[in-house]
Amino acid sequence: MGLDDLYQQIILDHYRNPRHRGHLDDPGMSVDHQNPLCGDQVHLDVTIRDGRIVELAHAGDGCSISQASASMMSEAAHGKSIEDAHRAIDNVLALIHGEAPADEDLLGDAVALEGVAKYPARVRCALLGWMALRDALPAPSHAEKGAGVGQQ
Amino acid sequence: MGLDDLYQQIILDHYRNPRHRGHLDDPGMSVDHQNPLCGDQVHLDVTIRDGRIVELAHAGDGCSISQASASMMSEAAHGKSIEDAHRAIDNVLALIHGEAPADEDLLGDAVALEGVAKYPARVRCALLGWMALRDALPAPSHAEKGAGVGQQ
Amino acid sequence: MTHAAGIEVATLRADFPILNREGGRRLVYLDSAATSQKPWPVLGAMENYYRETNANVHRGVYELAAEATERFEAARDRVAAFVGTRREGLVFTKNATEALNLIAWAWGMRNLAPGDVVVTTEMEHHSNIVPWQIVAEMTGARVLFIPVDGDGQLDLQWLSVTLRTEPVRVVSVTHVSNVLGTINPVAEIARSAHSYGALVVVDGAQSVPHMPVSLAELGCDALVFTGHKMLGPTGIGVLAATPELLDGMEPFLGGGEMISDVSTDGSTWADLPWKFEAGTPPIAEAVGLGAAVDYLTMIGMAQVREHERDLTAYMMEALAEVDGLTILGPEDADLRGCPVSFAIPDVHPHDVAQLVDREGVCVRAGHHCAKPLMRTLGVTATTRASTHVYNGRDDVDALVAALQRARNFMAG
Amino acid sequence: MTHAAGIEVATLRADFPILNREGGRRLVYLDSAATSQKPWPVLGAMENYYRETNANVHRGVYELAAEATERFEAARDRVAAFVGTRREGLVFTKNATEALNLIAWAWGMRNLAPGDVVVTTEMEHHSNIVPWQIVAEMTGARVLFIPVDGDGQLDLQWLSVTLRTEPVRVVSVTHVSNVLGTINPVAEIARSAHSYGALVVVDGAQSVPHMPVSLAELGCDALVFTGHKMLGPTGIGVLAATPELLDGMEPFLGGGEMISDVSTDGSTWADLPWKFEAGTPPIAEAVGLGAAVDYLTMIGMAQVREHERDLTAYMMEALAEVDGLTILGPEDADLRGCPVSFAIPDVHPHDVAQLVDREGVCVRAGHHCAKPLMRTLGVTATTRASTHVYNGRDDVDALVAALQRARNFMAG
Ligand SMILES: Cc1ncc(COP(=O)(O)O)c(C=O)c1O
Ligand SMILES: Cc1ncc(COP(=O)(O)O)c(C=O)c1O
Repeated sequence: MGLDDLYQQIILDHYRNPRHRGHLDDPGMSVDHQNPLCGDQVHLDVTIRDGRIVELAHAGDGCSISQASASMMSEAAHGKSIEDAHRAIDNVLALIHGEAPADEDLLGDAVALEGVAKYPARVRCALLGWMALRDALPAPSHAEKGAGVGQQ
Repeated sequence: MGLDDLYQQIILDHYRNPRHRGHLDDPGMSVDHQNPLCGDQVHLDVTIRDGRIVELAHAGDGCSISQASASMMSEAAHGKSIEDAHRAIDNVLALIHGEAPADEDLLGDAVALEGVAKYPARVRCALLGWMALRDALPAPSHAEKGAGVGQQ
Repeated sequence: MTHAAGIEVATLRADFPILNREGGRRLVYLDSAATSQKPWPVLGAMENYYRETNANVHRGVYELAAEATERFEAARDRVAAFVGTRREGLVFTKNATEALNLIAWAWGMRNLAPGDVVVTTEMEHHSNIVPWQIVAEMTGARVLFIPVDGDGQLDLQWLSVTLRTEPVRVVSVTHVSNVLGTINPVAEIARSAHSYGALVVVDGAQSVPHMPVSLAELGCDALVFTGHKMLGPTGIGVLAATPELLDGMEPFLGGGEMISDVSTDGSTWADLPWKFEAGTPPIAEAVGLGAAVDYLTMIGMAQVREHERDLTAYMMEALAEVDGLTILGPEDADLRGCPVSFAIPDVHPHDVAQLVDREGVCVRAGHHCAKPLMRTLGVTATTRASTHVYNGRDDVDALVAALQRARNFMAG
Repeated sequence: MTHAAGIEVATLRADFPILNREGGRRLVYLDSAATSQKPWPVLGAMENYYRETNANVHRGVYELAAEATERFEAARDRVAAFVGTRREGLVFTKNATEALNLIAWAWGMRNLAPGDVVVTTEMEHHSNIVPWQIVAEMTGARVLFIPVDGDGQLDLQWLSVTLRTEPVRVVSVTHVSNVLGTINPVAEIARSAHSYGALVVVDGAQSVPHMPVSLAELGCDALVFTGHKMLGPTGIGVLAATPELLDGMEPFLGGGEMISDVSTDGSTWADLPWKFEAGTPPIAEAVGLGAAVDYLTMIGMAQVREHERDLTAYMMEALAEVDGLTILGPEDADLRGCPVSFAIPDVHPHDVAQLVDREGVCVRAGHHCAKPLMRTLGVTATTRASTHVYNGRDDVDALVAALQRARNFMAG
């Protein structure tokens, strides 16, 4: 099939059975992201308490890759500290651009996004949910960011 | 040499010894023509009496072809009726575009302009003086023009 | 190669190097509405130009420059004849988009007043919307959109009311929709718009490559199109316009070639069409476009239209076999150009395009630079298949088979 | 092919098909300031693009479209690196002229107020004069010209007085004069203009093809150049600019590719550099320009400059042998680019160009799109010889011999 690395079973599974899909009643933060090239959309609600993502939900419209990726992002981010969430985002970015291996502890099912690297036209689809998350989070503090880099 | 049809002796002669060169003291009509592509200029003074070109003079600045052509035009036009002058202009136009043979009675030395047809970049140079003449003359009357065509 | 009895696809296909690439699968290229492929006579004409007569045009005395100028201007004459006009009315631009901007900026900036109305349509390509929006913003004019109904047709009733009640200065409309395929009644629109004194601009980007089109017969003031969609190269487009319109317009881009005289006090302009061509023109590209026009003329534009109409009818029938698939736009192939947009339930267009690509089938997925239309249709994207002379029924069959498999794959 | 010890002209020349045409005389091409010839790697890259990966860029999901996009954007990166900038600051246009118009229209129409001053120079190409005149006419701004002195140098004293006493908003100046050959001190001009808050635009059409040029080192806000003069194809030019300038500017041409969203209420723009690229870009031409930049980089721009400086010095010496011939512009080859304009008493430039052409020597005669400079110099035309990497001393020798014969022929 040749496309198996893109349409892996785990991606199709997240597409067909999205996790954390829906809206939060009273989210701490909401963001909307769009891919101007294709019109894919993700709406993301996030609630943070004590520096940790305690609840999140995504909705939107788009291709299997963008919607599955948002689902995998939600699963990975749920319960994470802000710093770890930023680390996960950085790892996905590097992974999708073929610049670093996946950190399974951070990404969970999202390690499957590795296959996107070979399909430049789909990179933006795959990143849509993750970029929405980055926008929804407070920036990592400088000290923490430094520490994070040191740890890798 | 290959260029001999362009730089014929008669053309070089008109270039080196231009006829009717100068200005009229009290011209009936003066026109200035320029070739925007190359900057060649012709100034033409014409005096018409009883439907006939009784005096004319040209001045200007340009290449051998434009200046020789203005000289040959002046020689050919001098003494001609307005209608014959228009006929000469039409004949030169056709000649230079390779569409008709030269009428030696009308054109005199200007039959040598035939060689320009092969050098499209020089067509405008060669026509400069003739276009100035056309501008300086009253338009041929309709009846006369019809007759002129009929005569050819 | 005879085409008396219609187009022989196999013979034509042999002329297109990309459709005969060595190794790998056959390319089933169904994205000609985005850009067409190029036959070797077009590639050869450009290559030959660069190898034999390359020089800058219009100002050179030497033979090479005279030859280059002649090839460039001869190409202009052939393209002009192709759309029923003459040299004076044929301006080369870099693409259709620049041609539309030329009118919007050069005419619009000097003729639109606050409150004036520019009418375009909900089915336009962004290239026929955004230039008007930009110029409207600067002049205080307004842009209004002819609505599109459920059958993918323009609401001409809306247009007559608007012409009667609003100060409409321009009506700029696409000849063929790049999404719905609709062929718009532009001659009729031109007649009514002209009776209210409005300027009429037709976007022929999707019509000129596929059917006989004549500026004179359409009766519009300007017709734009683009080389790369008509078997020609990238980097060249055309504004074909009446000499009256062009004569009355100040130039747009200023620079070399378009002047008669330049002094520190001001400048005067060259004759038509050069007044609108600033700087070194796309010379090799014009030569290529001239060759493309020759190639299409050799086939015959009536034959091209006939062939593509038949193929579109065949495609629409074949697509209807795919479970649940719906086609957007007019149902009758007689009323449409080549673009065929469709939707498959529960399979996003991106996934459709990606999945059929693995079988060597190229179709486009997305908003097709027509976001206002997408909003009207209530979708974010469609899948679009579009043909040209090199496509045959085998391409359609390959598409339909691949679509079936894609559908099954995503259904799991 | 090694170039460690300078350029091996014979080796390079073999790369240029037009210089190796079969039959007939050798082509002595000395008109590269008008347009350059193209080496086969450039022609081959474009041909290969059309034969292997032609598709429209940026929006296609299928592999072919992804490949086309990758080749197009990779070309952009290489061209950006070539002039010391990055992708965000590198906008493809159709030629240098469009790039200058882009700044004049998009920046000028929104930033120039009545009475404001645009400074350019008496030695500019029309492409750096007319756009400013057009926009000045519409905005009420004025265009002033830095005078050129008898040595072909800009009067910088005039510039400092003008900057001090007039509301100068833009200084737009050529890097190398296409007539006089003068290399202008643009870094110095940029510094003083910036200290008065003026925008600085550099026309690099005659410098970028011939010497190392870096946007950052010049310190200007924008640098324009054109593909066809730097061994690349026609149909493509470049605006290289600081992201700050581009970020602060509204778009110029509107249409496909340059938008983020379009609705009937208005539109938002794409990221840099795409915000300034409307419609299908010159894709094959960008690929060709990328190959041209690779070719020049392989030789090394310092070597190119070195070679052409030497050749210009040789040419100036050799021309001085022709009876009565006078050379315009700076006497020292260190202070000049490639264009060498000259006059021969009693032989008009048109006749010079025509007569040397019969010996296969191509030089340009005319106003070189610099009529204001012609007025300053008190001539209507000059003859100009200009070189590129493929020229050697044999070309200069052929020119000088042909000039001698032309002179004798006209003297009779
Ligand atoms: C100094 C200068 N600027 C601008 C241009 C215009 O370049 P283009 O005609 O490719 O736009 C030229 C070339 O003709 C030039 O020599
Ligand atoms: C209807 C229509 N108009 C205009 C354009 C713009 O053409 P170009 O991108 O060549 O300027 C297109 C193609 O994309 C089109 O389909």
